[in-house]
Amino acid sequence: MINKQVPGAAQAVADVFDGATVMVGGFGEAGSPIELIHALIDQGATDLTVVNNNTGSGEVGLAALIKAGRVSKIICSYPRTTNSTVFPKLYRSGATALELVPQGTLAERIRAGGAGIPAFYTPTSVGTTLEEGKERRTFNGRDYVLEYGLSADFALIKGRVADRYGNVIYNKTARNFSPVMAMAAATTIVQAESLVPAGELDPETIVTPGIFVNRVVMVADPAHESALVAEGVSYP
Amino acid sequence: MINKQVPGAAQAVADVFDGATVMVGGFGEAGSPIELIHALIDQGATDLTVVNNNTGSGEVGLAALIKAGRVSKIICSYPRTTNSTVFPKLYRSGATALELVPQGTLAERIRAGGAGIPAFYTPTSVGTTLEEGKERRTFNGRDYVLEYGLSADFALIKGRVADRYGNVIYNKTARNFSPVMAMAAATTIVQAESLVPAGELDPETIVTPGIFVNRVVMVADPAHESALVAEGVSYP
Amino acid sequence: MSDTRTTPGLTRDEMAQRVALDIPDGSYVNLGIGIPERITKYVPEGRELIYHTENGLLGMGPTPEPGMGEPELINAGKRQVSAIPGAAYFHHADSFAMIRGGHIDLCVLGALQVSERGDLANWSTGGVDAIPAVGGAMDLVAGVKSIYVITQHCTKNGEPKLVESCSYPLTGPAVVDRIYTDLAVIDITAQGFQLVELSPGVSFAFAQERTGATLIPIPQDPTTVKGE
Amino acid sequence: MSDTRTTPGLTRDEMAQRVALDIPDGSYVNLGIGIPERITKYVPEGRELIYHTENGLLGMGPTPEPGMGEPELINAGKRQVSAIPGAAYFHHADSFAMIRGGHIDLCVLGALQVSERGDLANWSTGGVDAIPAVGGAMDLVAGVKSIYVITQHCTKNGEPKLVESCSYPLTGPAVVDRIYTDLAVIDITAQGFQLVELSPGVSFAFAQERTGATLIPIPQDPTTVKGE
Repeated sequence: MINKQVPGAAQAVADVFDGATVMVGGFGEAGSPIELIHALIDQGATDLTVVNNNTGSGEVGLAALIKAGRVSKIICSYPRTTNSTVFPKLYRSGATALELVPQGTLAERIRAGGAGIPAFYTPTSVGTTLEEGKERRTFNGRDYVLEYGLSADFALIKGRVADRYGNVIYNKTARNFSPVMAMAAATTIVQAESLVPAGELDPETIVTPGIFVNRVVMVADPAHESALVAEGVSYP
Repeated sequence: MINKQVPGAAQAVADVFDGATVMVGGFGEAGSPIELIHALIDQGATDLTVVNNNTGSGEVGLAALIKAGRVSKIICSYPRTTNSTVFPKLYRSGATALELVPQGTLAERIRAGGAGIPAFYTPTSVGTTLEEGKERRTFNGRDYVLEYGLSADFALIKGRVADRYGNVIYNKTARNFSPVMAMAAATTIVQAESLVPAGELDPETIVTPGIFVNRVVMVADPAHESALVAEGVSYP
Repeated sequence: MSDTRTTPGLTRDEMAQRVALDIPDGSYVNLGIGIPERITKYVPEGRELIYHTENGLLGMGPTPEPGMGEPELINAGKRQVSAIPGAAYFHHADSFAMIRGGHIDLCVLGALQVSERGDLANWSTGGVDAIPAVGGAMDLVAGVKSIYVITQHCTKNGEPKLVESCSYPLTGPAVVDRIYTDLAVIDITAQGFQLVELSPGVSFAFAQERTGATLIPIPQDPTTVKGE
Repeated sequence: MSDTRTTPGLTRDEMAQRVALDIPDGSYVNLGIGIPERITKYVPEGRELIYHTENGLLGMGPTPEPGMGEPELINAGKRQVSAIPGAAYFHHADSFAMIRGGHIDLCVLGALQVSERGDLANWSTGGVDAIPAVGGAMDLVAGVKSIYVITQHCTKNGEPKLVESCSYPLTGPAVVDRIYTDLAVIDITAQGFQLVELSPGVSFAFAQERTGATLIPIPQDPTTVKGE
């Protein structure tokens, strides 16, 4: 019988290896899998390449992972956020490299990585400094740049409800990058607020079908980043 | 106030023009917008390029549109189906041209057309006769072909429930090509079995957001192609 | 930003109100962070606009009452918002398919600079030590049907933001359709900055003095004015 | 197809049963139309396979009882099917993202011809007057992790289907991993057709005679046999 549930966050991230590329769901705090990230901090993997829209805030979740020196490179669209104090220091010191990708290009590159599309053309960034180093090509009189699919070894995802097959539904704008990241990673790990028996989720409404998910761990009452930051929490 | 509802199928398709490219949802009979197609036959537009996975069956729906001589070209993956008798004759006589596209490439080309992606690379068809005339390129040691986004002037779509904003949900495997076709057409026309007040559809479960839909018409009890074919119906 | 303004001219809220007048009923609109967000307050009676936020919501509603918001219902500026009846949630690739695919009618953005050919610079001052952060700005200007800019006519130091050529890194070349400032409404045309309207109490000379490129006067025959 | 078979050898159902033995628990599987569909009947007790059908369903279940089916719940062969508890529906672009993106573990397909380098021909006989129809076959062979072929060893006319080089148009080059026929199980290796197993009562010479290329015998040391 297929059962993708694992007992805890520690087991879920146990095999993340040094040098891995890890996609982390979330846009700001919405959809950020804080408990999985904290388990990854405890686990100790380092030299990670992290893909996320941002760089976290305060000293919890993604920001704590960066602060712990585990992230050698971050691929994101917007590393500057209120309360984002950890990344700027490491970036300026050269300790953490940055690949800046326009947000829509980032989402599409991740989807392409998951959909077996090695490369595609997009109008975004044409005529800007972010076009540098990219191939330009004209289609029907308009210029586009070539962008490459982006895959990962692991994806850490926060869902609302999941089942043993790994089917997942999300909560409002916490959905954001998670469904495409689930597609693009060799191993996709989901923390969900509840786990339900197979068949309880309406098959018409499943957002991430189980084929894209490898492990599901229940985190019934996930922390909210903004609340932790407001409380001045620093992880670990 | 936004209200995309139109009173009937005839009004919904009234502006389809000669020479238009029309995407028609459905895979076999599942999701085929028969009432909209019949309205298009009545309306009279001709020299159409039709995009559909198949070529219809019997002498109703898409097959009837083809039989009526309105389709000068069809872009599809599988023009051979049980009870598909109309297209072979017109194809062999040269009256209807065929662009044969692998099914996954067809779906991805339509999505690309809707997503502003002019072209992408795919491994499908490499090393086959369907690669002819396509650019080949190697990424990471594997060969891919360049495929182009596909857009349309109109899309005819069958949904299950819609609202005045044009939000749509579908029925089981009748979903198939419809969501990507809705994205790729300048004017997307949906027939739905029921229309509900805005807010009645759960925003988490909407498959086609209203931004992709221009007109909604209620067809409460749509015909099923297989039933019509079994009854020997020939439209008009 | 403080609420300093060039006198005479519109306040930020008046600028937002001026833009709101020009947005047709039924438009799908993406509003940048800052002044553009104020537009929602001034949509004329009888018009319904649908707001898109690129982090996965169509049908964004007003800011919730204090304490009533949810941390997982936010906008692109990461502020808590609400959803109207008829809203839809979707993932980021679908959201930017709406943007890149030309499905959004209008995007209203702030600006550091706009050139007379419609180049927009609004994402970076190009500082050596700055953390570069682009977000969805380049996607929006490349994909949305119409791009309106809402901005003070000049910087706080009195430098013109409407220029012959942008000195800051571009968000996109030749993407802006129209500019709303405290002093004027200006279209980008093949000829350059075409003045459409001056704010009450603002003279042509006053606006021209504060513009870093030639302002083309409003044509005498009002029927030739390009506008909504 | 009639149920004519080369004697000795497996029946179609026995072939399907033989394939079923080799599919690991938990696999995501796409089954071609025809003999491959019979595999579902023979999955060993205690294994759970998830069936994908490219028209938008993961978790396809058995054929419904006569009269109990729905015209909008069909498989890629356009036959009415059911959905298991835990199934999910999705659109065609997502469905082929599963295929092209390498998320499906196994696809079992029929064949017109397979070459010793694993080229598959199963979509067209190349007839001048034939209506070409490819469906999802090329996507499946290009994207799915493992491709198994299930086929009669020879055509009805006794022509070998396992050949040095396909004469029919290819579905994909070097895509087949393993072939199950009425006579044998054969792996595609760098050396060519590697015999893995002969059906009961079938001799090597009998199988080789009916194969259009060299069959590499089963190695003497069974530990070197590549297999599940």
